[in-house]
Amino acid sequence: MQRLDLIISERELERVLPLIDAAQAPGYTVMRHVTGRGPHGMVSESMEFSGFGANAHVIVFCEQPVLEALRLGLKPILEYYGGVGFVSAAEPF
Amino acid sequence: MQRLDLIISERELERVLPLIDAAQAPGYTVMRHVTGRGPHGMVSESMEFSGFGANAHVIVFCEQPVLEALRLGLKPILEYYGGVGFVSAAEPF
Amino acid sequence: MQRLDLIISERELERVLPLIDAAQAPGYTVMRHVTGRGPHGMVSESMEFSGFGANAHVIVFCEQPVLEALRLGLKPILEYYGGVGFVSAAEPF
Amino acid sequence: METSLVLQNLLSPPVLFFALGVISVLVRSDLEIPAPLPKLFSLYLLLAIGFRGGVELQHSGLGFQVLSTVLAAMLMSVLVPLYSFLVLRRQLDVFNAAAIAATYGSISAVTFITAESFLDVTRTSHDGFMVAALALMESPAIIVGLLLVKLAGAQQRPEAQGGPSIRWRSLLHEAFLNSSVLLLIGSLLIGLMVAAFSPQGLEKMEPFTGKLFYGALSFFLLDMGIVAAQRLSDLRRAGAFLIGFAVLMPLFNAAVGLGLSLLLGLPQGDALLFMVLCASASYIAVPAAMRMTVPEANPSLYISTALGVTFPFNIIVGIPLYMAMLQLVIPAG
Amino acid sequence: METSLVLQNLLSPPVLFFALGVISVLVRSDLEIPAPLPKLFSLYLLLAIGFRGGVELQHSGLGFQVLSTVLAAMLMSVLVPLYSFLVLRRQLDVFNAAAIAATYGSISAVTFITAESFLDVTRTSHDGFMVAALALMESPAIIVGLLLVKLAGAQQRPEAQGGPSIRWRSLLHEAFLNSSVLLLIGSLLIGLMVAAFSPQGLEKMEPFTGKLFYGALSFFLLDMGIVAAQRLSDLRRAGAFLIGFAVLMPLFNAAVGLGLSLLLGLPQGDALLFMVLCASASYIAVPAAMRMTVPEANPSLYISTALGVTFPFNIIVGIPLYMAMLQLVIPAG
Amino acid sequence: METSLVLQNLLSPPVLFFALGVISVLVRSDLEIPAPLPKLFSLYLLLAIGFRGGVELQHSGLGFQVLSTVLAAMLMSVLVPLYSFLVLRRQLDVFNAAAIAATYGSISAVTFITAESFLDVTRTSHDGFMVAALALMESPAIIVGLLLVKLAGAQQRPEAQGGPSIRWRSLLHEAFLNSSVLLLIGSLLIGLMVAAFSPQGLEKMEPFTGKLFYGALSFFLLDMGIVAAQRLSDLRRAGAFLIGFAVLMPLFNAAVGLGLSLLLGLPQGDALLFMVLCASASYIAVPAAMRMTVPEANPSLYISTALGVTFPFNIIVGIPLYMAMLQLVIPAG
Ligand SMILES: Nc1ncnc2c1ncn2[C@@H]1O[C@H](COP(=O)(O)O)[C@@H](O)[C@H]1O
Ligand SMILES: Nc1ncnc2c1ncn2[C@@H]1O[C@H](COP(=O)(O)O)[C@@H](O)[C@H]1O
Ligand SMILES: Nc1ncnc2c1ncn2[C@@H]1O[C@H](COP(=O)(O)O)[C@@H](O)[C@H]1O
Ligand code: NA
Ligand code: NA
Ligand code: NA
Repeated sequence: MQRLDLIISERELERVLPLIDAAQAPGYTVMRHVTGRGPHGMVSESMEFSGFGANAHVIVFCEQPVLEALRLGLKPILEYYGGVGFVSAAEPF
Repeated sequence: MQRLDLIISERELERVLPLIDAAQAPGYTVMRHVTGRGPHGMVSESMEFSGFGANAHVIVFCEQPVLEALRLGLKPILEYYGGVGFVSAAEPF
Repeated sequence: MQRLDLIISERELERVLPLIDAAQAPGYTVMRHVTGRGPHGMVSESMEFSGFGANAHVIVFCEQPVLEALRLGLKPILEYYGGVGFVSAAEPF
Repeated sequence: METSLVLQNLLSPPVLFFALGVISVLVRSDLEIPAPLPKLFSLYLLLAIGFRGGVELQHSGLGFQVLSTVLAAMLMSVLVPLYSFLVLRRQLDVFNAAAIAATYGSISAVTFITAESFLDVTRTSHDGFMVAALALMESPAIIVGLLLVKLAGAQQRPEAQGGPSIRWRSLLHEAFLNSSVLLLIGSLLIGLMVAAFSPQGLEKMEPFTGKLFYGALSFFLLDMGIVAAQRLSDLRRAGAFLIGFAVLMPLFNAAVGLGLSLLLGLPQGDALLFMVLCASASYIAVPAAMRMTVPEANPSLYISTALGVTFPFNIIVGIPLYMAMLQLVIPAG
Repeated sequence: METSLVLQNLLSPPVLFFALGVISVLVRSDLEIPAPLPKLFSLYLLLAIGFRGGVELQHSGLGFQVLSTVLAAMLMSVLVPLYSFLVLRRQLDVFNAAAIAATYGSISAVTFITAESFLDVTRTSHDGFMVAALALMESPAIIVGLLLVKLAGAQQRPEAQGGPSIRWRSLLHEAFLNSSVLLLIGSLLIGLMVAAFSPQGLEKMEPFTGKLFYGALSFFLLDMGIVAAQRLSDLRRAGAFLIGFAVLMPLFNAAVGLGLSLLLGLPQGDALLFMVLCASASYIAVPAAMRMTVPEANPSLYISTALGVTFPFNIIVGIPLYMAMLQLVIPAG
Repeated sequence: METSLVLQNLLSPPVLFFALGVISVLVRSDLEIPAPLPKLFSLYLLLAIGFRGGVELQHSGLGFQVLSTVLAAMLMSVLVPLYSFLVLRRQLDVFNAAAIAATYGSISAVTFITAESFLDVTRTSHDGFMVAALALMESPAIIVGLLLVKLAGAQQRPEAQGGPSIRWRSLLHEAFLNSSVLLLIGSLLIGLMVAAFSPQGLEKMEPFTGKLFYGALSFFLLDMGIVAAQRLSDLRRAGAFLIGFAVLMPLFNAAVGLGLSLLLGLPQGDALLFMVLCASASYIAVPAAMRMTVPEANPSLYISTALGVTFPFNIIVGIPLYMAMLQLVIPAG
């Protein structure tokens, strides 16, 4: 089984979550109000009152085929809007 | 060393944390106000003003024997109330 | 590639983040308002209105050499102020 | 007469902000009131309504009418789940039927508060002890809900099946000491004591619990509109039977409430509040308790009916409708 | 005259709390107003300013001056991005130039509110329809910003390049239904309706939307001070050209606004608000829209100029300066 | 006399809501005020108390009594940690003794505010400059706490031991520029300036900083009750010595404060505030500073004594007790 960690802007959540559903992931978990720094610069909580939003951390535990489907759907979004994804191995508890 | 990620309803936290203590885990970390979708449907932040609560993400870094003890204690709760758990390998920093 | 999970007090964030920058990590993600229990006792959200603060969960995805640099910089802080770090393997998505 | 009541209600700030919240979801705007801000308003409203109710209760005292009204309200919170269960069992399994039944036996504090504001705006007087009735209707409904599961669902739910068995202690705890009951009753007692012994304290609370109240309610209803509208998509899955139930059962309960109000000899304002208590359904304390004690039930069913249908129905149509009914049978105070 | 205006502005609570926020960042204090509390205040301010504007609009009615002023404001929100773009292109690429241009075509609600408070404190009357102008200046600027990218940046941005192509529907949606436009216009319409039909409702909203307003603005400006000061370090990277732009362009826009105010025959108070609308730059709705539709642009450039330079400039220097200019040409109301 | 004071205090909304918070923890209710809502109230209270203090200070001016009282307060914040340290060393190591000592040298703003509200309700006048004393007692206690560690704990704490050495700059920074000191002093100066130069601004702040204050304090104390009660379980580990210290030391400090008040010739209201400043212990600024500069100390010891024992003791018993003592020696103003 695989674990996918996505860190994207909160603004893109409403595009990303339907894609996760479409890839038939068994579920996902979202943490909002996340901040950080990445290749596209700093994201701080202080701009959250604006519509600009902070980051969201999305975790998906899924099998390899779903991961491939996710990659297909999400890559263009990460490339266009920024955001990163990392994969590690995991097992059901 | 092992890393356990639990995602459960905030409402069950007060049952789950004592079990983690009882399994003699060296520690745990809790993130609340987490949302997501799983086999039991959608959990959104918008119901958080109700007593219904959002999800909580609990992370436990521990050795294998503790993990076994955790599995014993937590499985019935996950099965009864819903919630998921995943295990991956980790090392102390 | 490696994944580092740090859990420290929010108060130490302003010391830790510059060290992550200094170790030339490609980025980091911060989740605040995190609670938990560790070797130094319990940290609960209820003291957050004080300057005492809750915990922060910092995630860094980086290559091994950066991890070594991070270890050098962060170990003294974790030892002096408390806080824990764990490493696991990860791949870019 | 009725049209003017409907209009007066429709054009009040709380209802209009509720509509704005609904619209923002329908047009897919990104308007949101992030957690835990809604919790701030819901805690504030419970605290203020409790406090104000306590103050008024201290002024009116604990007479026969107070006691009989409160008892009648508690009776309704036992009866409503029983007959609702019978209706719901025609289409649903024991667990879902019991959970929804409990939901309708209990109350919605925000519906009550909106009705109070409606009375204030139409300058109809009402009594503080109705808040006590509000506070005492949550617990019985929760207990009846679980008794229904215990009795009717015994064979479907072998205790040995693995799940941690529900102990009565934790159920009673959930029924009587959940945060909304505690805050409501606590604030009511505080209001009572402060009104009796600390007139200056009372006066200094007024801007917070009194003046601010209506605006805060309006703001909160903006969020309720968003939340209710987000539930609409669940309704498709719930189906026509449940949607019908969520409109007709409140009407029926309001009618029973009207009958009881006449028996109790309640004045117009109190009778409206009594009807609203009977007609409203809980989307806070009861769902939380049901999720814990009847996890077999599907939360989206009982939350969506209470919050997505019955709540808007009562806020928009119910309150002026009940008032119009009342004006036919009880003369203005 | 001018010195006293500057002092009167500098010594008002909102500006002083803004300064306190800036100072706390400069001395590296750990003062912070954690999310989502700033959102609470920003939602509240939009709701209250919209509601109050609606109430006043109901009293004044929709005459020729209202319509012509609102139209002129919308015209400015189209023109300002166009000439700003020409200036910015001398140093910046198409994407950044278009995003910053759109930012300056739009408005800052908090600057507007601070100007209103300034007028209230100096007892200068002003009209509710200016809030309508405020609400209607965001959308055109967003659309012009993206048109500039489409036209001037066509070759640099092959649609086929991989990114999900921006559809017009989603752009118009973002322009007209983003949360701040929706909340502002929604509250304005609610204020209008309540003022027309529910005088008691209006009265009961007053403590929330009226009395509390000034203090809440002051508290929010404490946070704005913190946020603006945190942006200062970005400015070094932005360079002298952008900093100069962020001070001179508002001055120029205010001058154009002054001219239009004279043409429109606006009284002193409304003219100040009109100038402030022209001079201010958006750091909420437009950045959010630009991030979505022009991700090639660097957000730290358009947010830092609007929030780190133009906003403080307008709050501290601009408002009294524009008022002093006005006093030379328009007699007090 | 004393019974009536105790009752008047016990039956005031802030104390009753504090009790409700404690009860909710004792009965294991799920009532909670989620972060960052308590922060909102604590920021608001500091801002409002500072602002109001500044306004009153502007009216009274900076005379000899102001200066001598503020100096005496600062003296107490140096002396209290010194003699507390001697007492605490009988049972505790240097680090814990120093951290707890610093805690008791500093103040609790909420205790001060509750005492002020008590005076308002009992219609006893008091002066704005006491807020200045409040603001200036935090920093010295923090510095003395660390000096004690440096001097008495030198051998136990070899600088070379690995930890990043504490630099004096960062300590002074923490002592003088921590968020609560900065917000308090900043708001005090703003209140002073606004009162002097902007009477309209002052009037418009009143609903926010004045009217709302008492209710917001009551709401906040509900949370303080929850937090304090959650600390009770830590106390068992702290043991009888520390619990005794947490009750007796405030009594002793209050007595010293009473003596100094007589020397300073303070009127009744100011003397009560002075006693409360001496008797209260910090659970915000000092713990934060101690955690940073004396990480060897166990936070649950110094937070639990200050928050779990001394704070409730002062709020419930202390304030009326000190007032009763005062009434014996200082005639009503
Ligand atoms: N190497 C990394 N480790 C952890 N988080 C990262 C890393 N790179 C980027 N992020 C997170 O991803 C967010 C979006 O990245 P980006 O928009 O590509 O700059 C950043 O704000 C960080 O929160
Ligand atoms: N495959 C998954 N990946 C990530 N999170 C999940 C997954 N499945 C479930 N979850 C999370 O676990 C929560 C509880 O799941 P459940 O109650 O079993 O539906 C969901 O609301 C999700 O937040
Ligand atoms: N074994 C563990 N697993 C998960 N989180 C931990 C663990 N140990 C410590 N933590 C987290 O790290 C924080 C700081 O730990 P400490 O200050 O060392 O007690 C704790 O409050 C926990 O949130
Ligand atoms: Na009911
Ligand atoms: Na503009
Ligand atoms: Na003290």
